[in-house]
Amino acid sequence: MNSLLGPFLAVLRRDLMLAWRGRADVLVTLAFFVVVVCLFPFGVGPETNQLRAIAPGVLWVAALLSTLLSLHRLFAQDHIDGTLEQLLLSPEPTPLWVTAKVMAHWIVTGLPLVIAAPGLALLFDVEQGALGVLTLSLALGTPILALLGAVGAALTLGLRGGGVLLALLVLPLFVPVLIFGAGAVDAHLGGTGADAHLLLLAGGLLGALALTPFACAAALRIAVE
Amino acid sequence: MMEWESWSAFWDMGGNAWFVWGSYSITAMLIVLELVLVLRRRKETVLRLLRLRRAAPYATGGQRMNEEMF
Amino acid sequence: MLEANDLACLKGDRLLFRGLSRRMASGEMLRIAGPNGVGKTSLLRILCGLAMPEYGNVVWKGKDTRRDREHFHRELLYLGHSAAQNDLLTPLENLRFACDASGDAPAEADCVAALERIGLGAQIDLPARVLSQGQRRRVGLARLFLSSSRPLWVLDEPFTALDVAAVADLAATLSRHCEAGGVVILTTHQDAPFDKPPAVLDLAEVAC
Amino acid sequence: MTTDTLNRAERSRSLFRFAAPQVFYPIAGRLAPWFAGIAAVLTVVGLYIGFFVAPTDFQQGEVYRVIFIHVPAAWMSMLIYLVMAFWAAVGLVMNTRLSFMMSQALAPTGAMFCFVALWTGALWGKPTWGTYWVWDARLTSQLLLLFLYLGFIALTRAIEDSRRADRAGAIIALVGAINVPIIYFSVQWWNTLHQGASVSLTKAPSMATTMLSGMLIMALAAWAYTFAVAFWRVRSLILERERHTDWVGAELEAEAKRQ
Repeated sequence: MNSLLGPFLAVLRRDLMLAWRGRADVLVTLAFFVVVVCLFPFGVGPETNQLRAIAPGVLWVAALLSTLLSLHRLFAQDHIDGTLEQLLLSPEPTPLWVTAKVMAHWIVTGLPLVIAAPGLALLFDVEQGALGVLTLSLALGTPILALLGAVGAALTLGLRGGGVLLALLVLPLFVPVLIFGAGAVDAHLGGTGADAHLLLLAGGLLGALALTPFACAAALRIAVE
Repeated sequence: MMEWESWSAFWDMGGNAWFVWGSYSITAMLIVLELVLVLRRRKETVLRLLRLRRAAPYATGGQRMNEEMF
Repeated sequence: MLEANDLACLKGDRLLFRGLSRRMASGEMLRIAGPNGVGKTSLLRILCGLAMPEYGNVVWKGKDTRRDREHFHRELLYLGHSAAQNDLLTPLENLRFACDASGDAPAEADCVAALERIGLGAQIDLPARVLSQGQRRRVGLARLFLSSSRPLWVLDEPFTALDVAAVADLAATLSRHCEAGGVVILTTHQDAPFDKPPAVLDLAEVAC
Repeated sequence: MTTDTLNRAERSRSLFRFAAPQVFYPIAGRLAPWFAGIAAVLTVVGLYIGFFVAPTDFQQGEVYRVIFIHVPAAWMSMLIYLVMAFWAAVGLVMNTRLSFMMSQALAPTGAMFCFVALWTGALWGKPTWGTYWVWDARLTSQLLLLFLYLGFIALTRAIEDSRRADRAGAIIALVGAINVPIIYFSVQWWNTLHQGASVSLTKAPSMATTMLSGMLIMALAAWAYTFAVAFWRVRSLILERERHTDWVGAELEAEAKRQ
């Protein structure tokens, strides 16, 4: 057990440390999220009821786009400097450290969004009771986005125009997460309760955790060949 | 002509000519386009590979192809 | 110990080599020679299992390496062209990570000792981005001192950007590894001062 | 298993890998025109039934006649994606290059049918529901399916190394295939919750048998067409991929003499 956990923790610790040393990159993702969210009122007008109605969707779409923005960084540096080759030669199972990398990536790019979301929701006059549901839906949903996106990032590793391609590949896959994530808040506000949505998101997260690291590992092996 | 009183009635499609013929014409155009592309691609592939081969004839059993040709 | 059976490698449009077979016994050192672009690095990557051969297979201790990947990679150390150093980390952090991720987990003191031995004692706490190319490569080579338990070493141009003393020291380390029963496969452009010159596989002769 | 038997197994598999495209190339060449002919005949018969035998629909009038291309195109677009994912999986498991080529040969046709289904659906929707587009579960999933097709095609074209392109494409095809039902289910859920679209598309109008037979014949025509086009396309792919082999050389010379 210890031997399995060792590489997992090594990758997790290293990636978090790297994120800490390159803080500026991380803050860009968060700033992008905040800016996108704040742009919407200028587009649709300052009418409070309307803003309240679109708030969950706006926050979710912005979170999705911010995730997309940071995805290409997931493996790029390791691919360039040869670390990826060394990791692939590790005797430990590849999906294991892939999960560690995605987890570190989410802690760095996803978690700040989750934390910032309730504050931004207040700008849209979202009812206080719905803030918890919104935060929870983001906390469950953004890791799924990171896991699915990691597969796309691995597939487009080192390609010219990889960023646009990555978006084309993963956006259709993101749609269900968006539906259940934004839907959770709507359901809560509509009175039907968000339990079903949140449970489906949790199920999706478990499914993604179980499947995507394998797809990602296969994609990485192909990419370095 | 069991269903239609006249050709003009046929082309009119009960006032829905744009919707019906719009669908059929785009479909036909796409199919023709795809066929043209597929057949042209084959011709191009054959010509291009022939040119490559003539530029650097292979010895029997030889499997080398140089990058400089591209 | 290591068998390459009838390997063929296709790179883009070019068949680099085919019908390449070679058996290596314990204690053997093999130098892959040949001009640039003949497929030296490709061959090393195939032997390591990073790339798939177009044809043929690699067998380690009687087992196909692709079927028994984990066992094979536990016994392999590959140092490639790129030094696998992250710019934001120090040599010590890079080295420790490389060892931890590959499941070696040496003690910190051993890592420090290895870095001092390769001549990086003074740079141990500097971020890798201020190091020279040679110094970066040496951080990678420090793993050799920590991986003597891995019998198979595959090294791509290990002598590049090293000074004379470091080259001699590295050559001695490689020879010792072979004497202890290990297997070393390497590519190099320069003549390294080995006591016993290694066997040579000239890829230009196998190339199509 | 001893090393020897392992090697032999490996070798026979590799030989198969080399031989398969060479065997399939002439077969595909011989079959494709037949399928094209069948497709043409079936289309003529299907359209004749569709336009001259099938009666006017008492609810929708003449506009329903779009069904004879709309439904077959929608069926084919979904079916082709599944077949594509199937070949991708076969390629990954068995390591057969022909499977990858087959999945890549199918993709553009699948995308074409997907677009046709969307286009005809929109044109059919306007007179029936009064709008070109509703965010209905079927339409929305069809749109996302088109994106999945485009992603697959873009990815396989963007990678220059054919082996990497094959495998990367296969992975995204499989990931997409797993996601298609999830997407459909989630979109349906979303749609029923929002109740925005007042039209229900789920009620299929009871169809006259002539309508049904016309539609089925058109579906068969679409099948035959897909076979023909995919075979023609895969032939080009095989030539391209196998250009360093001797048999392709002989084939090219023969082709040159014919022209």
